[in-house]
Amino acid sequence: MIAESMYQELILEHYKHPQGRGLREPYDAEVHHVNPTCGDEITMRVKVDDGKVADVSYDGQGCSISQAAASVLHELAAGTTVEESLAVVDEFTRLLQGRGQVEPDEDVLGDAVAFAGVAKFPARVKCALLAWMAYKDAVVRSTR
Amino acid sequence: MIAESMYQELILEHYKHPQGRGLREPYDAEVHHVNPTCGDEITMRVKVDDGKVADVSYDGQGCSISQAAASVLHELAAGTTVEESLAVVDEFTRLLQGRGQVEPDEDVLGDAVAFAGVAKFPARVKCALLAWMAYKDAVVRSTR
Amino acid sequence: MVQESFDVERIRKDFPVLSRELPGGRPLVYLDSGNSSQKPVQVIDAMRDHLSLHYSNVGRAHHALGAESTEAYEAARDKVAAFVGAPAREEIIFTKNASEAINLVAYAFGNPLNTDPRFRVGPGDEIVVTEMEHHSNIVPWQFATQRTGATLRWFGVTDEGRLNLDDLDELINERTKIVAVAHQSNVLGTVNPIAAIVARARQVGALVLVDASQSVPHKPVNVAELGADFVAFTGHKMVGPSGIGVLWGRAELLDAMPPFLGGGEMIEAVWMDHSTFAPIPHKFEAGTPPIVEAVGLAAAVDYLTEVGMPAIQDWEHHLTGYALAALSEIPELRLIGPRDLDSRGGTISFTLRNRAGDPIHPHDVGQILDDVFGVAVRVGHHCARPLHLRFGIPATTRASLYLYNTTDELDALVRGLHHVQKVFG
Amino acid sequence: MVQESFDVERIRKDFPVLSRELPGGRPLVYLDSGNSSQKPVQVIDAMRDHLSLHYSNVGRAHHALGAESTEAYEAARDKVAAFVGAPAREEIIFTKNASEAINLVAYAFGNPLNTDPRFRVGPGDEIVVTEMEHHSNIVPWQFATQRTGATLRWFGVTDEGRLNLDDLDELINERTKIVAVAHQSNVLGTVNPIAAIVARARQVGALVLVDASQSVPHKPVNVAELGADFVAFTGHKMVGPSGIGVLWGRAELLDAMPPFLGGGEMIEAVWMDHSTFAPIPHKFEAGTPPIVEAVGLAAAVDYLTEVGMPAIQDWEHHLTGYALAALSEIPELRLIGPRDLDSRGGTISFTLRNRAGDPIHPHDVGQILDDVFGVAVRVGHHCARPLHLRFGIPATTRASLYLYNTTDELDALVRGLHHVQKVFG
Ligand SMILES: Cc1ncc(COP(=O)(O)O)c(C=O)c1O
Ligand SMILES: Cc1ncc(COP(=O)(O)O)c(C=O)c1O
Repeated sequence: MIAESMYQELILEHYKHPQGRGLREPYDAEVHHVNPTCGDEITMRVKVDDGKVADVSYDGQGCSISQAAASVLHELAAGTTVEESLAVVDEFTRLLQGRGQVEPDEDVLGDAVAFAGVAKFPARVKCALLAWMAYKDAVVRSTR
Repeated sequence: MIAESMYQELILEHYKHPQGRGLREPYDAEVHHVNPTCGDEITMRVKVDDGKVADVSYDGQGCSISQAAASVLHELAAGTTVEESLAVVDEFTRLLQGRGQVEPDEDVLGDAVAFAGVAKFPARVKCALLAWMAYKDAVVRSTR
Repeated sequence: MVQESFDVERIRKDFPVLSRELPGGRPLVYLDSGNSSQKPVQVIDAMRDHLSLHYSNVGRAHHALGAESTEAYEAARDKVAAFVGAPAREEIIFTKNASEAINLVAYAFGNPLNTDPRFRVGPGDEIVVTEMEHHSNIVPWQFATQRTGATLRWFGVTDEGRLNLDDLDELINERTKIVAVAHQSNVLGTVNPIAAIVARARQVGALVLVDASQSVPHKPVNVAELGADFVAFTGHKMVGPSGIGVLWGRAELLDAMPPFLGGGEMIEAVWMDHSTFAPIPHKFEAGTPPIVEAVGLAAAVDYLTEVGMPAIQDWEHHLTGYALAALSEIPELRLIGPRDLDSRGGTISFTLRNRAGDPIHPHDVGQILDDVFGVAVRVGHHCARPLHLRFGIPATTRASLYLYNTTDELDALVRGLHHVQKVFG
Repeated sequence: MVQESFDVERIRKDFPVLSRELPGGRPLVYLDSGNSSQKPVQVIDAMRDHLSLHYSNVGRAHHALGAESTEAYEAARDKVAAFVGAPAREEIIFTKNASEAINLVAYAFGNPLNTDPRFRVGPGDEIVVTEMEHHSNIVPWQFATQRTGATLRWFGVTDEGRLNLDDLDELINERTKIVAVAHQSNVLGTVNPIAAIVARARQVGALVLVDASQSVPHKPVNVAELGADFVAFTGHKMVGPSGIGVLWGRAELLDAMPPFLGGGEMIEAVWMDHSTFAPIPHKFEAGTPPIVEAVGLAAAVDYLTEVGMPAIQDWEHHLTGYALAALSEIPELRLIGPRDLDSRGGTISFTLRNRAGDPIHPHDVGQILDDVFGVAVRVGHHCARPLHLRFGIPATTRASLYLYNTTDELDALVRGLHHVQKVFG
């Protein structure tokens, strides 16, 4: 059943042991995003140095999908270039908005591929995207 | 096929040879009714003497159903009492508005029973009722 | 006891989806009927039969198929009228759903085309709703007040999930134009005291609209006895198809109201510069109506009548009692809504924590129930966000029952919740 | 010639009703598709299958059935978007019929909730329609002008049944807010020159709504190429079910418009005293949408695409030419609409006299055709009363063709008309 499930082990793992959680200094930009339909919230900070993502720190509340998505984002983005990380965000967005019809590019997505099952549940797509949209927003502000 | 048909011989007969058609004097009340959805029109005059319908005269234009209905009405109403004729009008209305589900009282309706098939076609019900409603209206005015 | 003679297994056979296996070999445990109900084969076949052999447009057609289709469509009106005890068949208006039915009434208020004082609204006038309404019975009234400058007011909800009627006489007053209230809450299960509200509204000359979307499917509802002016409900929650809703209204009021949607079939005569309108119900049914949906709804009404609405109510009462007892054994479960069975239907909403006392998000509850057990519940705010704000929670998990549910399914729900607590332990 | 490769007999087998015998052993000759079309088994089965095994509410549900139903519903949007060449899927709004689609746009004008200048309307402003519109594209605009004090103006129709564009530059002017015009007349068959109207509207900054109810079912229509701002059409005329219509609109305009119906699913967040709204398309889809109807419409679009819209157009062109030629042999028949095949579809309206020259009422024509020959035509004003007034006639008889019709059926029509002349001779 777990194969059919939206809850890949990896998602639960990230939910229970979130990576990089907590708001840290220094940061270039901080944003606060809310999903009004379900009350999920996230505060996200980004520190960019020389085109590289020096830190992604966050705090928030919500379902396991939204929390795990933030943790996976931290893992994938921190340490890469801004450009690389935005490519991952784009591919993640494409996957999630594809209503289960999009073949994900595993090379680009890495662990984030585990969210493929979420794409079939429109009501959950926003949960998965919350942190990622906040990140994109924060990056844009920090490089402005 | 004619058995299935709305066009009982009798209806066609009345349409081709309308009884009592033409506006006559004297009269107590004259009314003009229009069916705006299909343009059928009728002018109807009623003469009442001592509770008896002395004359029903009419002129108009429209489909065979509306014309035949006026002719049948003339036959049934002229010469009876106002009360009797209104009972026939009521029964005719009940039949026509019954959407084909009403068992007509042949004793009351006489020839007007031929219109039973019309009741299944809501768009035609108004055609059949036009003259009869005009008659009712005229009688009410003439006895006022 | 009535429920012992209720042959739920026979009923389940009528609903094809209930025999379905979900991917991964999960059985389906459908506890989301408050969202939308499943359909019996009687409804599905009636629609298929109509589409296959009797379909054509209605009213305007003068041919054999037109007569058959019109007869079926208007017979559906008769059946619905009889089902809810409408004094006259013309008082049944077919809409696309309950939301349209409520909007139809709301748009009459402050409509520049309106000529009746009861629908004349402006600053100083008030419209009253409640904090437990579905968005479909809030937003149309927000629009109406925004259009007209009137004030929106509302009844609060007690901690137990009942309407707080303490302010009844103040909230419904001489300035009140209409009170719009749910017959049964789609979150709490609470059945509201319509009679008390109607009585007060009558004193001050306010109209009353009852949103019966969650009551008509589940128990005998008689609009005449209810005493309101308008009653709205929806086909898809009462084993009927999507695409059709119902507005019942007093003929005299419907006659007095301005038309809403303009178009074919709602007119008497049209000139380029003005029009006159058909009598009710057609005045409010612009364009081609939901024909095959009405046929499906008629079959649904026949089905429910055949099983018997009192029997359905009893069975759901039985199930609800069973569910409330079973759920009360989970100490980390907090019921949102009345614990007792009085004036309460089979809609059961709750929040859940794990054994350690950390909240588990309803999204996660619902998804694990579905993923692992095939238990379909609804999670979120159930289109009643203000009610959730009132209880200080963003979302709940909701199990909503119907005639085809069983105590075994409720056991599955409870097992599932224990598992959820383990996964997120 | 394309029509020779068009296998109409194979197509007819897909439509169960076409093999039906009417009471009295009459075959069915269905020439009323302009009113509503028949449905192929592919559409009927898709709906039955969905209702039997995959149904639940959409969007809000987080379980397996919810996912399946949502996927099917949103896939229908994709299919309809592709079918009419919509630049973005969000631009497809599902309504209950074409009438609601047009009302949705009309209610944006002069709406107190509106903030966009393009929808701000008052005295001195003008709304333009045409004399050949269906009531559904007249009455909503009458309401809009009555609500706002704006002026309704209209294009006339020539004796031949074409739009009179002589006044184009005067009728569409700086005061014009919107022009609402049929792509193809449901009485005359005339196809209107949308490009010329759009070009003029662009010059003065007016919006354009095209009522494509009678074109989308019958030929390839690409909304981007059409160049209008809004396009409305309806499922039941394009081999789909009743209960669903479509509004296409430019995303930028739909975004700018105020919401119309309020309720579940069209909101972003709701508080008791105000709400925020979902992005399009959901902003305009309040309440439970026509779910199984969208599934049926998707199957209809697949069906039409499979047969091929260009092939359907060619076949109807062929049939129309045949019918016009055959009917012209009846000297007492007066065609209302273009005699030539240029810019004309398969909708053929006429009046008839007997050999003695006395008019035969269309009601009688239609009824005898049906009673004796099983030929289903529509009679009356076809929801276009002003057009009939323009021609000085209360009603016409209308034969409207579709992909499943044959020249044999047109022969039956002509035979029937001869018989009508005899009966009322
Ligand atoms: C040209 C035209 N516009 C609008 C409509 C209205 O469509 P509906 O009845 O689906 O609302 C029709 C058909 O009835 C039509 O032919
Ligand atoms: C109480 C209540 N009112 C209104 C509605 C709206 O019904 P519909 O979605 O059919 O418009 C619902 C269900 O969604 C409901 O539960």
